[in-house]
Amino acid sequence: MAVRVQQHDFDLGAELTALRAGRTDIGALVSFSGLVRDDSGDLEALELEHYPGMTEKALAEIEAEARARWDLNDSLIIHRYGPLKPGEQIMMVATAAPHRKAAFEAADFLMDFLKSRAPFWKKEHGVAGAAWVDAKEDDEAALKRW
Amino acid sequence: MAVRVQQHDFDLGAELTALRAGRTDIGALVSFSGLVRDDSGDLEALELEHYPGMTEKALAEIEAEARARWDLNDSLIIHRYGPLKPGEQIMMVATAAPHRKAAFEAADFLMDFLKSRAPFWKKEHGVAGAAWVDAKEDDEAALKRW
Amino acid sequence: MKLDVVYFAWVRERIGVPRETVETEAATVADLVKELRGREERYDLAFSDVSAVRVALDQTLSHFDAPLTDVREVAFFPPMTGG
Amino acid sequence: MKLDVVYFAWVRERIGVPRETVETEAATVADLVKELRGREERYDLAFSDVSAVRVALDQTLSHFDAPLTDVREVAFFPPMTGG
Repeated sequence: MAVRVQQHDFDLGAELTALRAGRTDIGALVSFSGLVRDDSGDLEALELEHYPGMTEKALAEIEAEARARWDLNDSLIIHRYGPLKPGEQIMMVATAAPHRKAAFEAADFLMDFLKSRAPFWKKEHGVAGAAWVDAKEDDEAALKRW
Repeated sequence: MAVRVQQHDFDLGAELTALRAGRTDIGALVSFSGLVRDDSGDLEALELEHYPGMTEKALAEIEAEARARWDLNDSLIIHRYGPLKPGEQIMMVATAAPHRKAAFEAADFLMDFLKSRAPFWKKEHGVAGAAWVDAKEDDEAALKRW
Repeated sequence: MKLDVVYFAWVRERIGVPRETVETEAATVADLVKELRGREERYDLAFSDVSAVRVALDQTLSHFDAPLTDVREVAFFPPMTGG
Repeated sequence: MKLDVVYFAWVRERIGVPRETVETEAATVADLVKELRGREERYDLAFSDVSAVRVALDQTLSHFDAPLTDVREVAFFPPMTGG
């Protein structure tokens, strides 16, 4: 169970290997990673601003809630901030559980709450200027699933 | 889009890195990996038998179905056979999509169908003898979700 | 006609071979199963509860009522437990 | 009382500073917002549509009716867009 907020990149494979290292009680390991997407080719950078202090607190609360709701062996949330290039990793969550359903649901839950409850804001810097990314109504609605 | 059926282990991190390498059109990357679980400490090996020929065909069909249903950038299924030790990786699926929901749902779908439609059978070899793993009724019921 | 018949998991173990060629005039999978059960006790045992056995024809999942016309390979196995 | 007030994303850009100390007797968040809007146009602009602004009190999400009793840090920002 860990939360990391950092500017530098992370090694998804190494993190997933570390989660299961030396254990035989995990049956299912799910990971989600979010990447900087640029369909149009117009994006120069995605800037991530966050609220130091509250970010770590909010992520730890979301993770604790997932751990309370599902039978998990372990979990991990890493979220980056600062300017990111197209194709770069923005964040990851991973959930390890004895059973598949718990691992999938908990990862999905972490993502839903992280999107709308962790204090990050994205700004797109493109060839035509910069603009803050709007929150999606869907994202807020998604919380009602849980 | 690829399916691999193999006896040797795979490098989850390297596979996930390869899926997104050089691309900027992926927003979400989901992976599931199944591990040999041994809570009791009684398991010596999990033996996976499969139906060569039909396995590859069934997995390719399941993957094609996922690609038809969701907007995916790419996907990958790797499933091992042969004797595996507790803690070892049994299989993985990965889905890359522009959006989170598609990546999550497609990975969940792949797992549901793979469990009940890909010709693999598990036999547990323990200190007290060997036994074939029974299919779960839940697994068959899970297909009705889709 | 000549059919390749293959068995997996405990079906294979009960029958004792992974694969054999069967000379049969069975019209359907069910007919073939009936014919095999009449041959030897090991087949009778393996197919004693067909609700626990699945069948594939030429590597595609099928069912016991399916005709064997033009089929080359029949596979019998328990419900799958991959993943 | 003295409050640390912090701003993020476009709220920060409109107000022009990331953080400031505010001397106020406001009882609630809404009172504080009203007071700030009366001070200068940049605040009035930033808070012109409060439905687009979220508030956290001492790093916990809150709401505009919440009292400021014992609060040390108030944060204003748009809906979050992490992940």
